Amino acid sequence: MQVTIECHGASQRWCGAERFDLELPPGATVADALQALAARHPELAARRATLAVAIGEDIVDGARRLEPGAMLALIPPVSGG
Amino acid sequence: MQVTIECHGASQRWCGAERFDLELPPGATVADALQALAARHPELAARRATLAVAIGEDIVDGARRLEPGAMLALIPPVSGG
Amino acid sequence: MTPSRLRQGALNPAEFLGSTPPDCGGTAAFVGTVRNEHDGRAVTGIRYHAYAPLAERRLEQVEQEAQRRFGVRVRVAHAFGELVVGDASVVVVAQAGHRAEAFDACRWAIDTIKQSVPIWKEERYAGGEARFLEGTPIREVGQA
Amino acid sequence: MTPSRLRQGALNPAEFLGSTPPDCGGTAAFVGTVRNEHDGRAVTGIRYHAYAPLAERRLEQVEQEAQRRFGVRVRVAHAFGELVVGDASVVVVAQAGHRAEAFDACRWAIDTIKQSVPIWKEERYAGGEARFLEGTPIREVGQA
Repeated sequence: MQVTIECHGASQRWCGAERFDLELPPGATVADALQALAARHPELAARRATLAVAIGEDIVDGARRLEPGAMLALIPPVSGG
Repeated sequence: MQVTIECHGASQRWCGAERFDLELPPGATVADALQALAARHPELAARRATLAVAIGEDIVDGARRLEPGAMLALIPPVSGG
Repeated sequence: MTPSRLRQGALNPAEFLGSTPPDCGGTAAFVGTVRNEHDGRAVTGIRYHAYAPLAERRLEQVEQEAQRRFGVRVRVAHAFGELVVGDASVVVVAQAGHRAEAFDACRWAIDTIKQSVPIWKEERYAGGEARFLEGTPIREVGQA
Repeated sequence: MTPSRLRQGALNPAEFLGSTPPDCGGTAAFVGTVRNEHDGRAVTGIRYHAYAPLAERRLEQVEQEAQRRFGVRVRVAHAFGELVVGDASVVVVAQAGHRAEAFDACRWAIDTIKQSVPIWKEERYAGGEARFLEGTPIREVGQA
Protein backbone atom coordinates (compact mmCIF):
# COMPACT_ATOMS: atom_id res chain seq x y z
CA MET A 1 0.00 0.00 0.00
CA GLN A 2 1.03 3.60 -0.45
CA VAL A 3 1.17 6.41 2.11
CA THR A 4 2.31 10.01 1.76
CA ILE A 5 5.10 11.52 3.84
CA GLU A 6 4.97 15.28 4.49
CA CYS A 7 8.29 16.62 5.80
CA HIS A 8 8.22 19.62 8.14
CA GLY A 9 11.07 21.77 9.38
CA ALA A 10 14.51 20.24 9.07
CA SER A 11 13.08 16.85 8.08
CA GLN A 12 12.77 18.35 4.57
CA ARG A 13 16.55 18.46 4.51
CA TRP A 14 17.01 14.99 5.93
CA CYS A 15 14.68 13.41 3.36
CA GLY A 16 15.57 15.76 0.49
CA ALA A 17 11.92 16.54 -0.29
CA GLU A 18 8.87 18.23 1.22
CA ARG A 19 6.48 15.47 0.26
CA PHE A 20 6.74 12.04 -1.33
CA ASP A 21 4.98 8.70 -1.45
CA LEU A 22 6.20 5.63 0.40
CA GLU A 23 5.35 2.01 -0.45
CA LEU A 24 4.69 -0.16 2.62
CA PRO A 25 3.36 -3.68 3.11
CA PRO A 26 -0.36 -3.92 4.00
CA GLY A 27 -0.96 -3.57 7.75
CA ALA A 28 2.18 -1.50 8.27
CA THR A 29 2.37 0.78 11.32
CA VAL A 30 3.78 4.25 11.94
CA ALA A 31 6.91 2.57 13.33
CA ASP A 32 7.28 0.57 10.10
CA ALA A 33 7.06 3.78 8.08
CA LEU A 34 9.73 5.44 10.23
CA GLN A 35 11.90 2.32 9.91
CA ALA A 36 11.62 2.49 6.13
CA LEU A 37 12.50 6.22 6.13
CA ALA A 38 15.42 5.71 8.51
CA ALA A 39 16.83 3.00 6.24
CA ARG A 40 16.98 5.50 3.34
CA HIS A 41 17.85 8.71 5.15
CA PRO A 42 20.69 8.44 7.67
CA GLU A 43 20.19 12.01 8.96
CA LEU A 44 16.64 11.14 9.88
CA ALA A 45 17.77 7.83 11.42
CA ALA A 46 20.15 9.71 13.72
CA ARG A 47 17.30 11.91 15.00
CA ARG A 48 14.55 9.35 15.20
CA ALA A 49 14.24 9.53 19.00
CA THR A 50 13.25 13.20 18.82
CA LEU A 51 10.90 12.86 15.83
CA ALA A 52 7.12 12.77 16.22
CA VAL A 53 4.54 11.84 13.61
CA ALA A 54 1.14 13.45 13.15
CA ILE A 55 -1.89 12.33 11.16
CA GLY A 56 -4.36 15.18 10.79
CA GLU A 57 -4.69 16.97 14.12
CA ASP A 58 -3.18 14.15 16.16
CA ILE A 59 0.26 13.05 17.19
CA VAL A 60 0.26 9.28 16.72
CA ASP A 61 2.44 6.62 18.29
CA GLY A 62 4.47 3.94 16.57
CA ALA A 63 1.86 1.20 17.06
CA ARG A 64 -0.78 3.05 15.02
CA ARG A 65 -1.75 0.94 11.98
CA LEU A 66 -1.80 2.87 8.72
CA GLU A 67 -4.62 3.10 6.18
CA PRO A 68 -3.71 3.08 2.49
CA GLY A 69 -3.37 6.69 1.33
CA ALA A 70 -2.62 7.97 4.84
CA MET A 71 -0.77 11.26 5.13
CA LEU A 72 2.01 11.19 7.73
CA ALA A 73 3.47 14.51 8.86
CA LEU A 74 7.01 14.34 10.24
CA ILE A 75 7.38 16.62 13.27
CA PRO A 76 11.04 17.20 14.17
CA PRO A 77 11.88 19.22 17.32
CA VAL A 78 9.87 22.45 17.19
CA SER A 79 11.26 26.00 17.33
CA GLY A 80 8.32 28.39 17.17
CA GLY A 81 7.93 31.60 19.09
CA MET B 1 6.71 83.14 58.10
CA GLN B 2 4.19 81.60 55.76
CA VAL B 3 4.35 78.34 53.76
CA THR B 4 1.78 76.69 51.52
CA ILE B 5 0.47 73.19 52.11
CA GLU B 6 -0.71 71.19 49.09
CA CYS B 7 -2.79 68.15 50.07
CA HIS B 8 -2.68 65.08 47.80
CA GLY B 9 -4.84 61.98 47.86
CA ALA B 10 -6.67 61.32 51.10
CA SER B 11 -4.78 64.11 52.88
CA GLN B 12 -7.31 66.46 51.23
CA ARG B 13 -9.95 64.82 53.38
CA TRP B 14 -7.88 64.89 56.54
CA CYS B 15 -7.13 68.59 56.22
CA GLY B 16 -10.48 69.58 54.65
CA ALA B 17 -8.81 71.47 51.79
CA GLU B 18 -6.61 70.95 48.75
CA ARG B 19 -4.33 73.86 49.48
CA PHE B 20 -3.94 76.39 52.27
CA ASP B 21 -1.34 78.60 53.91
CA LEU B 22 0.28 77.85 57.24
CA GLU B 23 1.95 80.33 59.58
CA LEU B 24 5.18 79.06 61.18
CA PRO B 25 7.93 80.64 63.26
CA PRO B 26 11.07 81.67 61.33
CA GLY B 27 13.54 78.78 60.99
CA ALA B 28 10.80 76.14 61.19
CA THR B 29 11.48 72.69 59.73
CA VAL B 30 9.33 70.17 57.83
CA ALA B 31 8.81 68.36 61.15
CA ASP B 32 7.52 71.58 62.70
CA ALA B 33 5.07 72.03 59.85
CA LEU B 34 3.79 68.47 60.27
CA GLN B 35 3.50 69.04 64.02
CA ALA B 36 1.38 72.12 63.43
CA LEU B 37 -0.84 70.24 60.96
CA ALA B 38 -1.21 67.25 63.27
CA ALA B 39 -2.30 69.53 66.09
CA ARG B 40 -5.21 70.77 63.97
CA HIS B 41 -6.14 67.66 62.02
CA PRO B 42 -6.46 64.49 64.11
CA GLU B 43 -6.93 62.24 61.05
CA LEU B 44 -3.59 63.43 59.73
CA ALA B 45 -2.00 63.01 63.17
CA ALA B 46 -3.10 59.35 63.23
CA ARG B 47 -1.37 58.72 59.89
CA ARG B 48 1.72 60.79 60.36
CA ALA B 49 4.10 57.81 60.32
CA THR B 50 3.06 56.90 56.76
CA LEU B 51 3.04 60.46 55.42
CA ALA B 52 5.85 61.84 53.28
CA VAL B 53 6.49 65.46 52.31
CA ALA B 54 7.79 66.67 48.96
CA ILE B 55 9.16 70.02 47.92
CA GLY B 56 9.33 70.27 44.14
CA GLU B 57 10.74 67.03 42.76
CA ASP B 58 12.17 65.87 46.08
CA ILE B 59 10.94 63.96 49.08
CA VAL B 60 12.34 65.85 52.07
CA ASP B 61 12.96 64.71 55.62
CA GLY B 62 11.76 66.27 58.85
CA ALA B 63 15.01 68.14 59.54
CA ARG B 64 14.77 70.21 56.34
CA ARG B 65 14.59 73.91 57.21
CA LEU B 66 11.84 75.79 55.36
CA GLU B 67 12.14 78.97 53.34
CA PRO B 68 9.36 81.54 53.60
CA GLY B 69 6.84 80.86 50.81
CA ALA B 70 7.83 77.21 50.49
CA MET B 71 5.30 74.83 48.95
CA LEU B 72 5.00 71.54 50.86
CA ALA B 73 3.21 68.66 49.16
CA LEU B 74 1.71 66.07 51.50
CA ILE B 75 2.25 62.55 50.13
CA PRO B 76 0.06 59.99 51.89
CA PRO B 77 0.44 56.27 51.01
CA VAL B 78 0.31 55.94 47.22
CA SER B 79 -2.11 53.77 45.22
CA GLY B 80 -1.25 54.22 41.55
CA GLY B 81 -1.29 51.53 38.91
CA MET C 1 11.08 65.47 22.67
CA THR C 2 9.90 62.49 24.65
CA PRO C 3 6.15 62.58 25.27
CA SER C 4 5.22 62.99 28.91
CA ARG C 5 4.98 59.84 31.00
CA LEU C 6 2.12 61.32 33.04
CA ARG C 7 -0.89 62.01 30.88
CA GLN C 8 -4.39 63.34 31.28
CA GLY C 9 -7.09 60.75 30.51
CA ALA C 10 -7.03 57.11 29.43
CA LEU C 11 -3.88 55.78 27.75
CA ASN C 12 -3.80 54.10 24.34
CA PRO C 13 -1.72 50.93 24.85
CA ALA C 14 -1.22 50.41 21.11
CA GLU C 15 0.80 53.63 20.98
CA PHE C 16 3.53 51.97 23.05
CA LEU C 17 3.80 48.82 20.95
CA GLY C 18 4.57 50.64 17.73
CA SER C 19 8.00 49.49 16.65
CA THR C 20 10.72 47.35 18.12
CA PRO C 21 14.45 47.90 17.74
CA PRO C 22 16.25 45.34 15.54
CA ASP C 23 18.06 43.74 18.49
CA CYS C 24 14.78 43.11 20.33
CA GLY C 25 13.42 39.58 20.32
CA GLY C 26 10.91 39.82 23.13
CA THR C 27 8.55 42.55 24.30
CA ALA C 28 6.63 42.10 27.55
CA ALA C 29 3.88 44.59 28.27
CA PHE C 30 1.52 45.30 31.11
CA VAL C 31 -1.65 47.36 30.86
CA GLY C 32 -3.67 48.22 33.94
CA THR C 33 -7.34 48.98 33.35
CA VAL C 34 -10.19 50.18 35.54
CA ARG C 35 -12.24 47.23 36.85
CA ASN C 36 -15.97 47.27 37.48
CA GLU C 37 -15.61 45.85 41.00
CA HIS C 38 -13.43 46.26 44.08
CA ASP C 39 -13.86 44.52 47.43
CA GLY C 40 -17.37 43.52 46.43
CA ARG C 41 -18.49 47.04 45.47
CA ALA C 42 -19.60 48.07 41.97
CA VAL C 43 -17.08 50.59 40.61
CA THR C 44 -18.08 53.04 37.88
CA GLY C 45 -14.75 54.80 37.48
CA ILE C 46 -11.57 55.98 39.12
CA ARG C 47 -10.22 59.47 39.41
CA TYR C 48 -6.42 59.38 39.46
CA HIS C 49 -4.70 62.20 41.31
CA ALA C 50 -0.99 62.82 40.88
CA TYR C 51 1.65 65.07 42.37
CA ALA C 52 3.00 65.88 38.95
CA PRO C 53 6.56 67.19 39.51
CA LEU C 54 7.63 64.11 41.47
CA ALA C 55 5.43 61.62 39.56
CA GLU C 56 7.09 62.54 36.24
CA ARG C 57 10.52 62.21 37.75
CA ARG C 58 9.76 58.89 39.42
CA LEU C 59 8.31 57.40 36.24
CA GLU C 60 11.50 58.36 34.45
CA GLN C 61 13.56 56.82 37.24
CA VAL C 62 11.62 53.56 36.90
CA GLU C 63 12.68 53.40 33.24
CA GLN C 64 16.29 54.16 34.07
CA GLU C 65 16.52 51.73 36.97
CA ALA C 66 14.90 48.94 34.91
CA GLN C 67 17.49 49.53 32.21
CA ARG C 68 20.27 49.40 34.79
CA ARG C 69 19.01 46.27 36.58
CA PHE C 70 17.86 44.18 33.66
CA GLY C 71 19.63 45.68 30.64
CA VAL C 72 16.24 46.18 29.06
CA ARG C 73 14.61 49.18 27.40
CA VAL C 74 11.49 50.07 29.37
CA ARG C 75 8.81 52.66 28.61
CA VAL C 76 6.18 53.56 31.17
CA ALA C 77 3.18 55.89 31.24
CA HIS C 78 0.47 56.64 33.78
CA ALA C 79 -2.85 58.41 33.40
CA PHE C 80 -4.36 61.04 35.68
CA GLY C 81 -7.87 62.48 35.79
CA GLU C 82 -11.24 60.75 35.38
CA LEU C 83 -11.22 57.22 33.96
CA VAL C 84 -14.16 54.87 33.43
CA VAL C 85 -14.34 51.08 33.53
CA GLY C 86 -12.16 49.56 30.80
CA ASP C 87 -9.89 52.60 30.46
CA ALA C 88 -6.13 52.00 30.59
CA SER C 89 -4.51 53.75 33.56
CA VAL C 90 -0.93 52.47 33.29
CA VAL C 91 1.24 50.96 30.57
CA VAL C 92 4.65 49.31 30.88
CA VAL C 93 6.52 48.03 27.83
CA ALA C 94 9.85 46.18 28.18
CA GLN C 95 11.85 45.38 25.05
CA ALA C 96 14.66 42.87 25.48
CA GLY C 97 16.81 40.46 23.53
CA HIS C 98 14.99 37.53 25.11
CA ARG C 99 11.73 36.97 26.94
CA ALA C 100 12.97 36.20 30.44
CA GLU C 101 14.52 39.66 30.96
CA ALA C 102 11.53 41.30 29.28
CA PHE C 103 9.10 39.69 31.73
CA ASP C 104 11.31 40.35 34.75
CA ALA C 105 11.79 44.02 33.88
CA CYS C 106 8.11 44.55 33.08
CA ARG C 107 6.97 43.03 36.35
CA TRP C 108 9.56 44.92 38.36
CA ALA C 109 8.52 48.19 36.72
CA ILE C 110 4.79 47.85 37.45
CA ASP C 111 5.46 46.73 41.02
CA THR C 112 7.77 49.70 41.50
CA ILE C 113 5.33 52.20 39.97
CA LYS C 114 2.72 51.13 42.50
CA GLN C 115 5.08 51.79 45.42
CA SER C 116 7.18 54.74 44.29
CA VAL C 117 5.08 57.14 42.23
CA PRO C 118 2.90 59.78 43.97
CA ILE C 119 -0.44 58.84 42.41
CA TRP C 120 -3.71 58.11 44.22
CA LYS C 121 -6.87 56.29 43.20
CA GLU C 122 -10.21 57.81 44.14
CA GLU C 123 -12.77 55.13 43.33
CA ARG C 124 -16.29 56.09 42.29
CA TYR C 125 -19.08 53.69 43.16
CA ALA C 126 -22.45 52.93 41.63
CA GLY C 127 -24.28 54.74 44.46
CA GLY C 128 -22.44 58.01 43.75
CA GLU C 129 -20.00 57.77 46.64
CA ALA C 130 -16.24 58.19 46.14
CA ARG C 131 -13.33 57.06 48.26
CA PHE C 132 -9.54 57.28 48.25
CA LEU C 133 -8.02 53.81 48.44
CA GLU C 134 -5.62 52.84 51.18
CA GLY C 135 -2.14 52.82 49.71
CA THR C 136 1.43 52.02 50.58
CA PRO C 137 3.91 54.54 52.06
CA ILE C 138 5.96 55.95 49.18
CA ARG C 139 9.43 54.45 48.61
CA GLU C 140 12.46 55.38 46.59
CA VAL C 141 12.59 53.73 43.15
CA GLY C 142 15.68 51.70 43.95
CA GLN C 143 14.48 50.59 47.39
CA ALA C 144 13.65 46.89 47.72
CA MET D 1 -16.12 33.46 13.84
CA THR D 2 -12.86 33.66 15.77
CA PRO D 3 -9.99 34.78 13.53
CA SER D 4 -7.39 32.12 12.94
CA ARG D 5 -4.62 31.83 15.51
CA LEU D 6 -2.12 30.86 12.80
CA ARG D 7 -1.68 33.63 10.28
CA GLN D 8 0.36 34.31 7.19
CA GLY D 9 2.85 37.15 7.61
CA ALA D 10 3.76 39.47 10.48
CA LEU D 11 1.23 39.98 13.26
CA ASN D 12 -0.12 43.36 14.37
CA PRO D 13 0.16 43.33 18.18
CA ALA D 14 -2.18 46.31 18.60
CA GLU D 15 -5.02 44.21 17.20
CA PHE D 16 -4.90 42.04 20.31
CA LEU D 17 -4.95 44.88 22.82
CA GLY D 18 -8.18 46.39 21.55
CA SER D 19 -10.63 46.20 24.42
CA THR D 20 -10.67 44.69 27.88
CA PRO D 21 -13.65 43.15 29.62
CA PRO D 22 -15.04 45.18 32.56
CA ASP D 23 -13.82 42.66 35.14
CA CYS D 24 -10.23 42.89 33.85
CA GLY D 25 -7.76 44.93 35.87
CA GLY D 26 -4.50 43.67 34.43
CA THR D 27 -3.41 42.66 30.93
CA ALA D 28 -0.01 41.09 30.43
CA ALA D 29 1.19 40.69 26.87
CA PHE D 30 4.16 39.17 25.12
CA VAL D 31 5.25 39.93 21.58
CA GLY D 32 8.06 37.98 19.94
CA THR D 33 9.87 39.77 17.13
CA VAL D 34 12.56 38.78 14.65
CA ARG D 35 16.01 39.82 15.91
CA ASN D 36 18.90 40.94 13.73
CA GLU D 37 21.34 38.54 15.38
CA HIS D 38 21.53 34.96 16.59
CA ASP D 39 24.56 33.14 18.00
CA GLY D 40 26.76 35.91 16.65
CA ARG D 41 25.43 35.74 13.09
CA ALA D 42 23.66 38.60 11.32
CA VAL D 43 20.06 37.57 10.67
CA THR D 44 18.03 39.21 7.89
CA GLY D 45 14.77 37.35 8.43
CA ILE D 46 13.09 34.14 9.48
CA ARG D 47 10.80 31.91 7.50
CA TYR D 48 8.31 30.26 9.84
CA HIS D 49 7.02 26.87 8.75
CA ALA D 50 3.97 25.33 10.41
CA TYR D 51 2.08 22.08 10.28
CA ALA D 52 -1.21 23.90 10.16
CA PRO D 53 -3.85 21.35 11.27
CA LEU D 54 -2.07 20.54 14.52
CA ALA D 55 -0.64 24.05 15.06
CA GLU D 56 -4.11 25.62 15.04
CA ARG D 57 -5.39 23.05 17.46
CA ARG D 58 -2.44 23.37 19.80
CA LEU D 59 -2.69 27.16 19.88
CA GLU D 60 -6.34 26.81 20.84
CA GLN D 61 -5.39 24.28 23.54
CA VAL D 62 -2.87 26.74 24.97
CA GLU D 63 -5.67 29.29 25.43
CA GLN D 64 -7.95 26.72 27.03
CA GLU D 65 -5.33 25.27 29.35
CA ALA D 66 -4.22 28.76 30.45
CA GLN D 67 -7.83 29.58 31.30
CA ARG D 68 -8.13 26.32 33.26
CA ARG D 69 -4.84 26.72 35.16
CA PHE D 70 -4.88 30.42 35.92
CA GLY D 71 -8.52 31.45 35.53
CA VAL D 72 -7.38 34.01 32.98
CA ARG D 73 -8.59 34.82 29.48
CA VAL D 74 -5.69 34.25 27.07
CA ARG D 75 -5.49 34.97 23.35
CA VAL D 76 -2.57 33.71 21.27
CA ALA D 77 -1.52 34.04 17.64
CA HIS D 78 1.50 32.89 15.65
CA ALA D 79 2.72 33.93 12.23
CA PHE D 80 3.95 31.71 9.41
CA GLY D 81 5.76 32.57 6.18
CA GLU D 82 8.54 35.08 5.56
CA LEU D 83 9.24 37.63 8.28
CA VAL D 84 11.94 40.30 8.38
CA VAL D 85 13.79 41.86 11.31
CA GLY D 86 11.35 43.69 13.60
CA ASP D 87 8.29 41.73 12.47
CA ALA D 88 6.09 40.21 15.19
CA SER D 89 5.98 36.41 15.00
CA VAL D 90 3.97 35.57 18.11
CA VAL D 91 1.55 37.43 20.38
CA VAL D 92 0.15 36.35 23.74
CA VAL D 93 -2.36 38.49 25.64
CA ALA D 94 -3.58 37.49 29.11
CA GLN D 95 -6.45 39.46 30.69
CA ALA D 96 -7.00 38.90 34.40
CA GLY D 97 -8.54 40.50 37.43
CA HIS D 98 -5.09 41.24 38.84
CA ARG D 99 -1.56 41.44 37.53
CA ALA D 100 0.01 38.38 39.15
CA GLU D 101 -2.23 35.90 37.34
CA ALA D 102 -1.94 37.88 34.12
CA PHE D 103 1.87 37.63 34.17
CA ASP D 104 1.87 33.97 35.19
CA ALA D 105 -0.59 32.97 32.47
CA CYS D 106 1.21 35.02 29.81
CA ARG D 107 4.57 33.51 30.61
CA TRP D 108 3.20 29.98 30.80
CA ALA D 109 1.49 30.43 27.42
CA ILE D 110 4.59 31.64 25.55
CA ASP D 111 6.75 28.93 27.13
CA THR D 112 4.17 26.31 26.15
CA ILE D 113 3.83 27.61 22.58
CA LYS D 114 7.56 27.16 22.11
CA GLN D 115 7.39 23.50 23.20
CA SER D 116 4.01 22.30 21.99
CA VAL D 117 3.16 23.89 18.66
CA PRO D 118 4.51 22.39 15.40
CA ILE D 119 6.24 25.48 14.04
CA TRP D 120 9.84 25.76 12.84
CA LYS D 121 12.18 28.70 12.35
CA GLU D 122 14.34 28.80 9.22
CA GLU D 123 16.76 31.66 9.80
CA ARG D 124 18.09 33.65 6.86
CA TYR D 125 21.55 35.15 7.20
CA ALA D 126 23.25 38.16 5.70
CA GLY D 127 25.36 35.95 3.42
CA GLY D 128 22.26 34.39 1.82
CA GLU D 129 22.45 31.10 3.70
CA ALA D 130 19.44 29.68 5.52
CA ARG D 131 19.21 27.14 8.32
CA PHE D 132 16.55 25.42 10.39
CA LEU D 133 17.15 26.00 14.09
CA GLU D 134 17.57 23.14 16.51
CA GLY D 135 14.36 22.80 18.47
CA THR D 136 12.81 20.86 21.30
CA PRO D 137 10.91 17.57 20.85
CA ILE D 138 7.21 18.40 20.70
CA ARG D 139 5.18 17.95 23.89
CA GLU D 140 1.52 17.87 24.78
CA VAL D 141 0.13 21.24 25.91
CA GLY D 142 -0.59 20.04 29.43
CA GLN D 143 2.76 18.28 29.86
CA ALA D 144 5.15 19.85 32.38
